[in-house]
Amino acid sequence: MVDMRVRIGSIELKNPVMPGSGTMGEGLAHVMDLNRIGAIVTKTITPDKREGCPPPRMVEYRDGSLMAIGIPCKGPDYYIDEILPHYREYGTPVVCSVSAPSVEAFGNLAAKLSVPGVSVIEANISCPNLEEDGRAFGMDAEASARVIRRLKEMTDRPVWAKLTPNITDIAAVAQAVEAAGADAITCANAMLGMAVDVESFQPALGNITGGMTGPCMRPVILRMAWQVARAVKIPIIGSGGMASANDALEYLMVGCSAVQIGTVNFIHPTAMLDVIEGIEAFCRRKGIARVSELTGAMRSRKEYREQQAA
Amino acid sequence: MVDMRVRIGSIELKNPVMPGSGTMGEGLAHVMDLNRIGAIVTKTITPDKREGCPPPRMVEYRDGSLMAIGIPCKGPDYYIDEILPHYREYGTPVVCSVSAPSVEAFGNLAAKLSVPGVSVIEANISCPNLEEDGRAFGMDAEASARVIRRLKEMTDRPVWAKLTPNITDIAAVAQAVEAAGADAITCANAMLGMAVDVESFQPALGNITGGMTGPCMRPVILRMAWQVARAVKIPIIGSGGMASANDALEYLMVGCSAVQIGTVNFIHPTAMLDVIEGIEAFCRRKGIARVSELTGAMRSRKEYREQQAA
Amino acid sequence: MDSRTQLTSSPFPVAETVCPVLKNDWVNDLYKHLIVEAPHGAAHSEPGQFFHLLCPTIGDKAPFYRRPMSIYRIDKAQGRLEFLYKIVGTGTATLAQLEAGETLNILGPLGRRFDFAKRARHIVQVARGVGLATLAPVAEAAGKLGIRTTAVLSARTPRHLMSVEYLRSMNAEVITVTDSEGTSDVAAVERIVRRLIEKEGGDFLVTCGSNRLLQLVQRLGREYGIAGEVALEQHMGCGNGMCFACVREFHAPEGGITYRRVCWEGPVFDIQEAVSW
Amino acid sequence: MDSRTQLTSSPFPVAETVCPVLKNDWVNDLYKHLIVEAPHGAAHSEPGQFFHLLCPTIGDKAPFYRRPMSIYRIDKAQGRLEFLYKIVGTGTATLAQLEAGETLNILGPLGRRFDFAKRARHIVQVARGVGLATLAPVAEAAGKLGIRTTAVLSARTPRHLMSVEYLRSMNAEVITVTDSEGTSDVAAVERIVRRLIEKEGGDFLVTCGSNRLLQLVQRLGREYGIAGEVALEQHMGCGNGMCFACVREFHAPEGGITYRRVCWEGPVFDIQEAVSW
Ligand SMILES: Cc1cc2nc3c(=O)[nH]c(=O)nc-3n(C[C@H](O)[C@H](O)[C@H](O)COP(=O)(O)OP(=O)(O)OC[C@H]3O[C@@H](n4cnc5c(N)ncnc54)[C@H](O)[C@@H]3O)c2cc1C
Ligand SMILES: Cc1cc2nc3c(=O)[nH]c(=O)nc-3n(C[C@H](O)[C@H](O)[C@H](O)COP(=O)(O)OP(=O)(O)OC[C@H]3O[C@@H](n4cnc5c(N)ncnc54)[C@H](O)[C@@H]3O)c2cc1C
Ligand SMILES: Cc1cc2nc3c(=O)[nH]c(=O)nc-3n(C[C@H](O)[C@H](O)[C@H](O)COP(=O)(O)O)c2cc1C
Ligand SMILES: Cc1cc2nc3c(=O)[nH]c(=O)nc-3n(C[C@H](O)[C@H](O)[C@H](O)COP(=O)(O)O)c2cc1C
Ligand code: FES
Ligand code: FES
Repeated sequence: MVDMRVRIGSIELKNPVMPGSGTMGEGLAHVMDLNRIGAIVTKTITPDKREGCPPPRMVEYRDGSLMAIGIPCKGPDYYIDEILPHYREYGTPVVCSVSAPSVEAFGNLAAKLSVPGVSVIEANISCPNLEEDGRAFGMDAEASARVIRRLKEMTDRPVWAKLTPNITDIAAVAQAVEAAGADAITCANAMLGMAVDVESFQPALGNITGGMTGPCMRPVILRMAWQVARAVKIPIIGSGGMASANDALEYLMVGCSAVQIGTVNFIHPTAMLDVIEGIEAFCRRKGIARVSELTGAMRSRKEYREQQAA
Repeated sequence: MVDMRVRIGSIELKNPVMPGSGTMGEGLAHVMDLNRIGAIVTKTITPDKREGCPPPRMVEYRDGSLMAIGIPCKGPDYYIDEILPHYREYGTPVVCSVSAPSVEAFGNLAAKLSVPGVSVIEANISCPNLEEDGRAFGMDAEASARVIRRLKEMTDRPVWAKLTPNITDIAAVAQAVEAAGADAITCANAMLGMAVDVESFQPALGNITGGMTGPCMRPVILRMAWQVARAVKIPIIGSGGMASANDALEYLMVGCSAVQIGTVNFIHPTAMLDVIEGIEAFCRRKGIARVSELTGAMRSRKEYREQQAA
Repeated sequence: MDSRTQLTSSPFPVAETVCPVLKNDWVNDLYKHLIVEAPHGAAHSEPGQFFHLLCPTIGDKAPFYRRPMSIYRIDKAQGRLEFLYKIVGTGTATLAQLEAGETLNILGPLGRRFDFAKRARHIVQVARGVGLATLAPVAEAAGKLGIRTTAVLSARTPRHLMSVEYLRSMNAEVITVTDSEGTSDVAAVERIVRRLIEKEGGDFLVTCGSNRLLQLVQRLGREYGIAGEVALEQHMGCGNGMCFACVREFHAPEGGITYRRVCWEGPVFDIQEAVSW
Repeated sequence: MDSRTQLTSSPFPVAETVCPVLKNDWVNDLYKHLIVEAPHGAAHSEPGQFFHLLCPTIGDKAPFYRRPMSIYRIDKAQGRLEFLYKIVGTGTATLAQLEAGETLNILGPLGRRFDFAKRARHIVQVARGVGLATLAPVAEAAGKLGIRTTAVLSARTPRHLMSVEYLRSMNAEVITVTDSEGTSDVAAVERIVRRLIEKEGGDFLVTCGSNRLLQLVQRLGREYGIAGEVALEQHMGCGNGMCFACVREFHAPEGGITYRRVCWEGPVFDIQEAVSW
């Protein structure tokens, strides 16, 4: 038996696999048992009501997709009254993702959403569609830290900071949010991309730019997770391009304690279960007793050679 | 007849299609006629001799690859004596890519390489393998500008600044190099990524991190080209993930004057010819007389609708 | 993937199952008729719902997401599902290459069904193109509830009319109109639908597949005060309400325009709330 | 891609051509034998060179880059190329699915050929595994120059020995050793090669496919002062000298270690410069 539990600060998850915010919904409960995943992460909530981006909202590629959804949202009250009840019945912690246009509003929203049934607040400081050209809090270490500090003042729930990958030095932002009190870091949100419909000379997306996600982004986001892992001591939740257990193992080995599966849920809604089973099978095969031992288990090539020779 | 010529500052190219630095070599001349492409761009030259990164040097994905080559280089003399002669015989301008560890060395190298047969100096301020964690000049607008200013002092050749995409605000770097006198901007180099061989718990690349290139990166780099195009007035050469004429048209329409084809040359060495022919065919079909009219031809969706309705 | 290729059933209403292909033949120069063995799907499906099909990757043709297809026929007795699809692009092109004996990974049933059971005595269907597939199961289900169906089927040419025999075998009346015979213009269809409402007791309108016909049916619905539903299409990611890629504009009941997900709030919508395009 | 699928020839020595597959059959449980119609390739190829094959994408198996394969046989008369390949992963798995009548996109010929013409009177080949494919055309080419060839072929079992008949038909002498018969250990092969050098005038050593055999041949080459070549492998991007992905370590003539491209400076290298692994 492999011990699949992982600890993210003060909370314990039954296994390290959860969905990325905005990539699950009630529909998932029609396909699988939400008791089996490590956490339920809900779509980002904003203080105001929003319709989201104008269609077309997606472009498909060979190994990923560009989505410009925005954050359609019916506000925090609707979340508490209509969305949360769907998930409260499961024995799985709910991570509530929040986003707001100001530090103040971030804090108020988190306070409002710290209701029974919400175990963690994930701060989406990285959503690329909200600000002009995709600029967001997460693109500035100091602004990111301010959001996290405010959230820590306004809620007693653990706060996860979800970083943007559209940045030069992700390790610097990671250190800033760690210093501001973040309990964990989610690395990372979608990379900003765009597409042109050349036949019509128009942007292919209603919003012009969108978030590029899916397997093809894994190498880039994995590198960022590794950079973050070397820069901070708090737990890291990897998020980017995972489609299989192998992909998730890469994230764990570079230093993540848990992983979020996103785009692939859209294609194989039970993909998270395959990832959980695959990680467990890997541990069994390698004689690893606790999945948490995989965190940061990557060795340098040289070390490895020496060890093999020994 | 479509006029395929494009002007990049003071030089004119017979068509807008050229290889990315490091993605062509003498081998290409065994497969196709180098007179047919817009420019010959040679692999980055450094002042010193280098062997490059330890193998393994590549990981393959479904729609792109991660390469950690480094810059194997036999120095500028070898370039002038052994490499350049292969290309001088063609009626195609040679763009010589250079990189160096200091502003001073950048300038000296460019001066040394401003020999007959070299038409343009491309400053690779973006190569992700040279510095720790892939940090490079190109990650800092001021450092980038210093390199370009020095190059402009040291050579009378047009200077193209090849930017790194591993950055928060690529438009800011573009503006800095424009102000420093760059004649054009190449947007952009490879995104930094990594991979883990989970079976052996080792990094899959000898260098740990490498450059992610190929079709899957196109949406992200295209977005950057669009951001750069809105920020500067000098010509832009797009570089990232193009495999077909359609892909190149996307770059032209967001504001590029020319394009560089990279990774796909490795799979289809005559891909550039297909791209040239495809662009020409598109222009013919749309009744466009000069390929240069495509630069920045993207209209906003709204504009387009209004125009259709009219 | 290995575990996935063995999926055959699930305790959940919506399931990803790998189904043997029984038939995948041309019905005319544009459409193919696909039959898969899908006991789980057949047991749970209702008219108007759809499946999200994982079209295979072959060479350059690599459909990343699934492709939505209405259920053309639900054969609960034999545990089969049928689809009628037009080859238009990447995914349908690779779908068309599947041969009997191979398998197809399907996800469903998904979406909201047509809701006529308590509201209709005589359903008038107005369908064109792909709409012929989407509306077909309505007649069978209506028949079982003693609800009469008249289907007005529109197509380019008589050859492109589909499901006429099937609908008749379900005791639906079928009226066909085609462009090539000059019988399919909106005015002609309007005359037919008015007659069905005024003379034949038509009291519920369903439509799919044509914007012009949607506008017609909306207008007649308003004029006669008759309820109705329309099945709409939009490009989809998940097909399961999770990604919000598939939204379209709708008239909000409280006024103004709102976005709704075709896969989740639809694909069947109140006919007056739909915004024609 | 359309233009590409019509490629058949080129005025350039190296070309991307789309070739009809004539045969792609199993030779044992591990290897397949592929024959393609490739007049351009056959006309330009030399022993030791390789082609870079665009293995098809099928479902989850999507080889991004081409796969290098030595030319097993160059049939200039009929304009054909033959390959002998082991199924080991993604690309070779999809290659194995090709059927006669389908086409394969190949790029080549690439790389440096074996260089024995002016240096050898009796070539001693020592090959194992994939090396059997790589060394096979040496015998035919040597024969045409009146150079004698003896091939020492090593394999797991007699069933895994390949090209024995072909080599004999080219007048090469063939000595086979196998693990299952207990005849293939390094000491045994050493005795054979020493005898060929000492008694039969062996004066040029070529090897491919085994690190242990490379070390042996390097040692004997040094001891007897005999020249030789080895064909090496490395993962490749372009196969054409452009990407520098395929480097391996070599002893630089001026001392120390240097990287060289297997596709460009090789795949055939001086036996003493190769670094065994
Ligand atoms: C609920 C629903 C039911 C449908 N039922 C049927 C049916 O029974 N028979 C039938 O022939 N077609 C039906 N369609 C349309 C069918 O889904 C598209 O024809 C198909 O997705 C085209 O895929 P492609 O890869 O061949 O085309 P491409 O143009 O290559 O696809 C590119 C992208 O556009 C999307 N797309 C293109 N056209 C449509 C469309 N009309 N609707 C939605 N997405 C589209 C694709 O899914 C894909 O994401 C239905 C659509 C929906 C939404
Ligand atoms: C010059 C040359 C000639 C060769 N000739 C033959 C031959 O005649 N017959 C034969 O059976 N094999 C030969 N090989 C080996 C053959 O190229 C590999 O077996 C093949 O690339 C494996 O591809 P895959 O997708 O099936 O394996 P995977 O393991 O799925 O491939 C993953 C990656 O590793 C590379 N790779 C894996 N093994 C090798 C290898 N041994 N050499 C180079 N790259 C590898 C692949 O090309 C691909 O890039 C040759 C290799 C080289 C370099
Ligand atoms: C359609 C879609 C909607 C998303 N919505 C959100 C969101 O509301 N909040 C958020 O923090 N991340 C959002 N994301 C990002 C994902 O949670 C995840 O971080 C990202 O998709 C990378 O993982 P993947 O490659 O596995 O998809 C969204 C992603 C997609 C594809
Ligand atoms: C193997 C390899 C080597 C490269 N070497 C260089 C280099 O030496 N200098 C440079 O400026 N860019 C180099 N690049 C980047 C390419 O020129 C190009 O900008 C990048 O690959 C993006 O384009 P693509 O997606 O079409 O490959 C290299 C890329 C690859 C794949
Ligand atoms: S397709 Fe994902 S919400 Fe409708
Ligand atoms: S494979 Fe590209 S240089 Fe050898």
